[in-house]
Amino acid sequence: MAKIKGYVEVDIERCKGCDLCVAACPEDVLELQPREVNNKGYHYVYLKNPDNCTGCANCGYICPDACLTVYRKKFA
Amino acid sequence: MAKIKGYVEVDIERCKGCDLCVAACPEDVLELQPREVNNKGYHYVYLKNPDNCTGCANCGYICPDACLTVYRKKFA
Amino acid sequence: MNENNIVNPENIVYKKPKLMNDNYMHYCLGCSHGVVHKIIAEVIEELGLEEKTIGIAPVGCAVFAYNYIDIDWVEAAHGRAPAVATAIKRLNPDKMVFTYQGDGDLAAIGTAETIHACNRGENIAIVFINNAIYGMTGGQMAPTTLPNMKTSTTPRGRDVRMTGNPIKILDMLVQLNGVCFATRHSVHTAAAVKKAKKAIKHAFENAMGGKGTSIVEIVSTCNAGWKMTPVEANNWMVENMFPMYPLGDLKNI
Amino acid sequence: MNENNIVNPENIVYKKPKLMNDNYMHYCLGCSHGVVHKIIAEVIEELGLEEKTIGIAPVGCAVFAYNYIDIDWVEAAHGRAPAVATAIKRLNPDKMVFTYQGDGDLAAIGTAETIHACNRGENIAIVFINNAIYGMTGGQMAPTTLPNMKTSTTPRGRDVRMTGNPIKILDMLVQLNGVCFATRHSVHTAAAVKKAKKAIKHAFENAMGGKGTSIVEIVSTCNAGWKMTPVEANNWMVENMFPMYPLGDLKNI
Amino acid sequence: MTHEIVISGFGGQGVLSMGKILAYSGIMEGKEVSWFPSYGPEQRGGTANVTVILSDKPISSPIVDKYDIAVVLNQPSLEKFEEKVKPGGSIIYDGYGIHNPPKRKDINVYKIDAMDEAVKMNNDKVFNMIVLGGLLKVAPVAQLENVMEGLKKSLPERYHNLLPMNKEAILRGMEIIRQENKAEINEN
Amino acid sequence: MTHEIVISGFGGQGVLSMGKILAYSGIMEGKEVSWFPSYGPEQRGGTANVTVILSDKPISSPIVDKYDIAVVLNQPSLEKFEEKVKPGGSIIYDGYGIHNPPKRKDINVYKIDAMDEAVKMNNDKVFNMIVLGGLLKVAPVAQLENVMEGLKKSLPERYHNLLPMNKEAILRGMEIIRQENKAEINEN
Amino acid sequence: MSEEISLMKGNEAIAHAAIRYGVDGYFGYPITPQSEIIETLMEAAPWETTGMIVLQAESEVAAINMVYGGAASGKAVMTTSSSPGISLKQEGISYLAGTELPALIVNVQRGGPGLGTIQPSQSDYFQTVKGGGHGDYRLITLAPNSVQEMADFVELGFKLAFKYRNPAMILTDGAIGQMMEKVKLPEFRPRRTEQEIREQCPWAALGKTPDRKPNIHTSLELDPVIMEKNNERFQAKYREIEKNEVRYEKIQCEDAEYLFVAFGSAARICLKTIEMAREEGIKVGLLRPITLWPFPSEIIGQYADKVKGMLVVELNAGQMVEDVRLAVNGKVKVEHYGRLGGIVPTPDAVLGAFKEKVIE
Amino acid sequence: MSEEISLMKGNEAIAHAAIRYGVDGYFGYPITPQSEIIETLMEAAPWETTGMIVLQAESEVAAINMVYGGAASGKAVMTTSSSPGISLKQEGISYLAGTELPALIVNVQRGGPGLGTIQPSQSDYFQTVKGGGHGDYRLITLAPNSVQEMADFVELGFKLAFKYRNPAMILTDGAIGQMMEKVKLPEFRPRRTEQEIREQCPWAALGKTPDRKPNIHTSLELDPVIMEKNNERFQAKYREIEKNEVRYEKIQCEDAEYLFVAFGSAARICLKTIEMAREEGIKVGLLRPITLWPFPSEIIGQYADKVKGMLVVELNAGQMVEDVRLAVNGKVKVEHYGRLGGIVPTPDAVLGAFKEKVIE
Ligand SMILES: Cc1ncc(C[n+]2csc(CCOP(=O)(O)OP(=O)(O)O)c2C)c(N)n1
Ligand SMILES: Cc1ncc(C[n+]2csc(CCOP(=O)(O)OP(=O)(O)O)c2C)c(N)n1
Ligand code: SF4
Ligand code: SF4
Ligand code: SF4
Ligand code: SF4
Ligand code: SF4
Ligand code: SF4
Ligand SMILES: [Mg+2]
Ligand SMILES: [Mg+2]
Repeated sequence: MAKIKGYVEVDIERCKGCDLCVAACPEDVLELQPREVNNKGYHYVYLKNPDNCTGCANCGYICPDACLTVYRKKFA
Repeated sequence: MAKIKGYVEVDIERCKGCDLCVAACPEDVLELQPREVNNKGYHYVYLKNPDNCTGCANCGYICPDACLTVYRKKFA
Repeated sequence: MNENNIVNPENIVYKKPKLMNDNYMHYCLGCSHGVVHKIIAEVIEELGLEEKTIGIAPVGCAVFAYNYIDIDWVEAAHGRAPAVATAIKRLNPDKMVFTYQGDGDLAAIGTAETIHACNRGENIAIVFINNAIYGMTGGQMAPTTLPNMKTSTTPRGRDVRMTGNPIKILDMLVQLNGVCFATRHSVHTAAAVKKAKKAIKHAFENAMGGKGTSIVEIVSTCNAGWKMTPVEANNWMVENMFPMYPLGDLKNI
Repeated sequence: MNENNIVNPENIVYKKPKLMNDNYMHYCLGCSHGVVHKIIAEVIEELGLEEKTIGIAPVGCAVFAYNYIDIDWVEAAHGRAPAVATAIKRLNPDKMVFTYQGDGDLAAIGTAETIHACNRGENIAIVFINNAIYGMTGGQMAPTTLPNMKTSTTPRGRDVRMTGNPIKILDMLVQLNGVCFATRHSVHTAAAVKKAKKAIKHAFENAMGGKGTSIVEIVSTCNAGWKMTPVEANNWMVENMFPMYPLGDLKNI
Repeated sequence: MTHEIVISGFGGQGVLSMGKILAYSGIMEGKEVSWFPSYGPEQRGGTANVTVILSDKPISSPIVDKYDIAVVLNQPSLEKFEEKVKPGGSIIYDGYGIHNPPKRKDINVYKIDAMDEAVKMNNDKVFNMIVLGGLLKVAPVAQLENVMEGLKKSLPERYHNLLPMNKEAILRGMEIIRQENKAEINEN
Repeated sequence: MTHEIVISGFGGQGVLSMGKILAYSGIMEGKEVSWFPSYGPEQRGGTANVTVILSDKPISSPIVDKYDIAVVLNQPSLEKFEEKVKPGGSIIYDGYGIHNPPKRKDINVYKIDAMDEAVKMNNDKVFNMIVLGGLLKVAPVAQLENVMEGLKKSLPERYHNLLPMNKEAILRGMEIIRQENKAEINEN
Repeated sequence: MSEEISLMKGNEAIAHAAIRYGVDGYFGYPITPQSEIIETLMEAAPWETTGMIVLQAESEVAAINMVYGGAASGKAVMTTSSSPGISLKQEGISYLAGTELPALIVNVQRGGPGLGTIQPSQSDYFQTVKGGGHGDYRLITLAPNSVQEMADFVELGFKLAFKYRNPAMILTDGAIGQMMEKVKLPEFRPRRTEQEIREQCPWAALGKTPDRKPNIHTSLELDPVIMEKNNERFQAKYREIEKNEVRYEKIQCEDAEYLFVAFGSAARICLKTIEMAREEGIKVGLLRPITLWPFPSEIIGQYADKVKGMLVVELNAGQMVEDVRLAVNGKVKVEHYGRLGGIVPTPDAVLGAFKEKVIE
Repeated sequence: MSEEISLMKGNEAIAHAAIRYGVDGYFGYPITPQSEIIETLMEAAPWETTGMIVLQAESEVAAINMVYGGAASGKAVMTTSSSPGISLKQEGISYLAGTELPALIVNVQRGGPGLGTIQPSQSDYFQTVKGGGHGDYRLITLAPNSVQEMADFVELGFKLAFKYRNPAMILTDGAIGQMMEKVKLPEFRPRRTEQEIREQCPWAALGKTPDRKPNIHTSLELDPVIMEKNNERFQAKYREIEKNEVRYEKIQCEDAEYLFVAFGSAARICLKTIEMAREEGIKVGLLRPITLWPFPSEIIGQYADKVKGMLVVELNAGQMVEDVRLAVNGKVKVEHYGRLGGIVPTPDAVLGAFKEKVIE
């Protein structure tokens, strides 16, 4: 059976840690950095469970700051 | 049979000769002075057929310049 | 029969309202404004509101309304009468505050003030003279000018593709909760005058009763702007204006 | 599995739109404005209108929209974007002209300009961000603020008896013949974003096609003004804003 | 030579267009001209007036308050302008519109029964042309051919068929105007 | 004696209210005070700062561009204000917010790990009080009791139960602040 | 410490002072840097205590016309805004002046032109004192330079406005509006009753009683002869105000060889500059106009005979300097130092400019 | 008689000149005494010939913002109004200046303040030249004194507006607007094509082409340092305009012992007064500023050394007289004669005032 896998690249310096992508991800892939902040002082997002990502791009659509590039590939 | 008669007093200097009362009178009582004008230069209204007047006050209601005082009396 | 039998104060069935003074009105011959002035004077008198009424005159032909009805008046900037009335009424809630506005005043430059006063449900009455033209400034197109109607700024008739369709502002205002009463009348016959008077009376009562904003549109003529005789103008209004602005209540709660 | 297999341009299913530049956006974290900006950038690109589009930025949080999407822009005075757009479109009928306006801008100070541009049926698109508050100036009441909603000028909640009910401006605008398309959307889920995009695309197509005025309301959050986290704000919006401003087409001809 | 003329009457009497024809006539005559109306809110009724200046030299002020000639077509106009005629100047009035004629002795007074004449001609519209004829008789500021040229200029093309009738009215006006008083000037 | 102090950090770090408490403390101490914020559009994020002046004399200009003390809580603030500290003046920075510490040698540099301490105290909200404590240690512009009075004044009644916790944080700040550099002034 | 002293922003001080003075109505539209005024009022909810009405209008245009209405009914009413919003009010302000109605307008200036910046500026001086609206009219203009004066001038503004039946403006800026200082608020004063208003303002449109003619408020007059009379009455009133109401502050002027002329926040900065200059032995004083109109021309004219030069310091490109030059009438050099677009000059920058431009 | 000479009102001349000059758009709202402008345009229907757009806006505020939009797209656009309507445009005018957009605004002044009167006045001088809107900006201001100049200044106004990217105003009044005189209209000139606009106005917002950055028109700048730079750029431009564009007319000034200074309709009246004065042997000349800003200060300053006194005649309470006094800087007596509220003084009244005030 073909398997679909996804991945998300985060533009850390654009990210404001708004948590919207985290809430929107159906696969619990994302999380805000609990301690680390970017140069603007925001706890940016990172992939806590990258393997869960299906590349559905929900996160990308709702990110207000266009920080996310979403990849998706079908593996045979 | 009781007979209803009316009469209309015209405030000549207020009258602008707009003809609205003339048109509104159901009894053909009123007419504009064909030649005479008041101090403002208007051909004011007068009672051409005063005997026809029923005092219905149509003329009074629609006169924009409040020139008309309408009287009405029932005669035994 | 001697006329002296009739001409006697006790036989008077119609006369110039008491609150209307003797000043000669500046309006053109046959202008609807005068009729509405009479009605307002009568209603204030009948409701006993002479000492409680503050009228807001617009910029438009009716700017001089204050010269004819002996109450307190405030002349508002063009279009701003509803804002002026808002403040007076809020600051003096026991007074009867009404605006008297033309279609240019109310539905062009004053659109925002009209809509927001109505939306807030200010306890005021708005008497709205819709003569489909800017009378005072020489007959330019108003927001309510009919399609193909000639005015000095639409000399070949209003082209709705260029200037839009006539705005039926009452239809918009009735949607606002703040509006308790919206109705359309005319003053071209004695019967119409009596109905219009009832409406204005109701509006003034609402204003005193704190029921919200009432708006009484009077579909009117401007024979000077329309370039007709007053009698022609009335006929033209019945034929052309009434289909676009049908008379009757739009809202009454 | 190696991520490098996936991270390859050909596998991209979502990314920052090309027309959106790298400038860091000034918006608060989680603000709906950013999402709508992305949509607009994508639509212009997809319709191939980069060289034909002139955007009108409002006064409001989106005043800096011009910093983020690489098209020609004109920043309008508060509330006047529809007037600005009117002239640009009339003088340049082959261009795609849209305004981007907040609720304060469009439905308070700009009420008259909005209504009259719509009434004239200007061939423009209006993107209307209704976040029920004045974001930019620190969260004051907007015309669209919900009853009992707390803002910095209604610290105990909007008292509709004092300030009126929220204005549903779209419901008023659909009555105007000049409006060809009026619809309400949101951008709080991926599905919603996709629908909103379709609507904006349709609006821009209408503007090019000379069909009249299109207005796309985006029911939005202003988490800063609402004093919530962005996630809370989305939930609050669904629960409270949607009942007042139901999503969907109001007019589409 | 400069003529400072005021024409005044009721709104509907064609005062402004008479002034315009006069001014156009002046142009045809090669003169400098100015035309300055009273203007007000649009309502009908009330009095309108226009100041027309015709001169061989550039006109300095288009607004003056003494006139060489006043043409007055109703009572209020007479009351307003009688005192503003320069001593030795002229006043022309219409007999129908004015019941109490001018009283000044130091000006020339002319009467023209233009309204009656217009009624006779069965044409209200030529009233102001009759008056114009009278004015041109009193002050021949332009030759008739130039007046006719001016009239042509100031009328839209579609009304050019009315030119002969207007000419007739002007000629009629020239005929019927009558002097009532000759200015007595006391030079002391 | 006049103290011209600037406090600067991210929007959410409580910079303005810290300045307000400081100003109120000054009032309680009987001083003249002024408080002048940076202000901008409401969006969150970005840097906020406030200038607080405490003085024995009436304050002339509430706006200055050289400071006796700069309290900087993030990197952009340090970059903006380091150069604006008067020679011999002081800078106080938070170790968490600032990765590249001040470089000037002619000023006193203090470090306070207020963010870490707030985490330890399990209470983000007291971060700015810890910093205030540090500031008061460095520049004892008001006595603790007056600071507490000032705090009380600037907090709405309903938060007065938090006063003890804030006091603790201020005391903690006084303890943990550490001097990193002593100004070398070359008087030449 | 007296309990009465509080620490607050200039904007907040205006709001509290308005409530305490017994203002009847506030009508405004938010704009930075003055939205705290309406916010403070809404928080204080004076309609529950003094009965003061506070209404967020749909626009600045609506707000000024609400003020116009309220004023016509004899009430003490006010609006506040900042530069672009004040521009929108110009028609309304001209109406207030033309109808001779008292009202208080506050302009917390920001830098322009256009949308400009939200930082402080004094570039609406001309607009305020020369007539931003149409027609020959004057606004009584007060220029506070501290939070205390922000509070105090609410009362002063209304007093003058009612005394002369003329709109008054508090012309301030973002710096004074946003900064906090100690302030002693005025005592509470009850709002006037309708009876009191009818007595004190017999012109108020409050409903015509049988004992008087209708009160009609209008600025329209089509007869130019009457209209000229109206205007002459206004001008006579303005001359009267110029005679009676000039206010200014002199600081270290006794021995001054040079004079700064500055108002509002610029004057605060000059205060410090004077300190610095005096430390260097330069004898300089500050003449601070408190009323910008009526302008303290006479006293400035007198100093023109005494000092060697003047520097006018403004947060603009040179506006009040014209009034200073008109007062000086060529008698002494008058130079200008201004910063633009929201920049507030530092005291040393002013000192530098002073040395360069005025001291040869 | 050349066919080209027509007799028309000043208002009509503006409309016809606009069409002939190739103006792209007119946006206006009716108001007396200038409604003939839009009426003449609507009658001429230039959209069928030159392609010029003529739109009756819903208000003056909408109209000026339409002008702002049209100007931003590089088009030659204009609006016209009269005093109260011009007050409403002040925010928009400030935006035009702050965004450096060319546009033509016509104010056919009437008497104020407030609704005032519809008769002629010059009482918006201050509003126009000092800044009726907020912020430090200037309007290039042309003051026609004849119907011919009404026509001619349309072109001049647009030329200057585009040359300096700055709004220009024709400041005239009801007298010039309503009176008819002979006028020679300019030749027809085709409207610029989009290509021409893109070349001549590379800043025009007409859609971003790949060869350039986005054209962004905004007056907003939150960084005061940049905002100050913007303002300094404006000020430098204003100095440039002051250097290059001063226009005035000297009439019988060569041997003048006294000088009238007057513009527009007041200057016309002074012309006649001069005739009368010269007949009495009084040597008086007229300096007529044609540009009110930039103001002909230099030449007036020069005459201050030559004449014994000046009389500034205005249809207002004394506005331009301040600029004359600033130019004269105390060197000679400068008096003012003004009439208010729509009254136009007669030449003998001016002569009387001159004798009383200026000749001792
Ligand atoms: C700000 C402003 N704009 C324009 C005008 C000119 N003006 C006076 S009345 C009027 C329109 C009048 O039309 P309407 O409101 O329909 O009243 P009507 O005269 O038809 O009764 C206009 C445009 C003005 N006085 N003030
Ligand atoms: C004439 C004018 N009035 C007021 C303001 C201040 N102001 C700026 S944005 C704004 C309201 C913004 O609210 P909205 O339009 O809803 O946009 P949002 O920020 O919520 O997106 C106001 C009142 C201004 N800049 N200009
Ligand atoms: S692409 Fe889908 S699954 Fe992957 S992180 Fe984004 S929302 Fe989660
Ligand atoms: S939605 Fe965007 S900005 Fe928000 S946390 Fe996710 S990546 Fe960051
Ligand atoms: S009262 Fe009736 S019948 Fe008599 S004149 Fe009037 S309308 Fe005619
Ligand atoms: S309706 Fe009135 S004004 Fe008109 S003609 Fe009759 S009486 Fe005269
Ligand atoms: S112009 Fe029209 S509205 Fe005005 S008075 Fe004349 S008829 Fe009435
Ligand atoms: S204030 Fe509100 S609307 Fe503005 S950027 Fe922040 S969240 Fe968005
Ligand atoms: Mg009308
Ligand atoms: Mg909003």
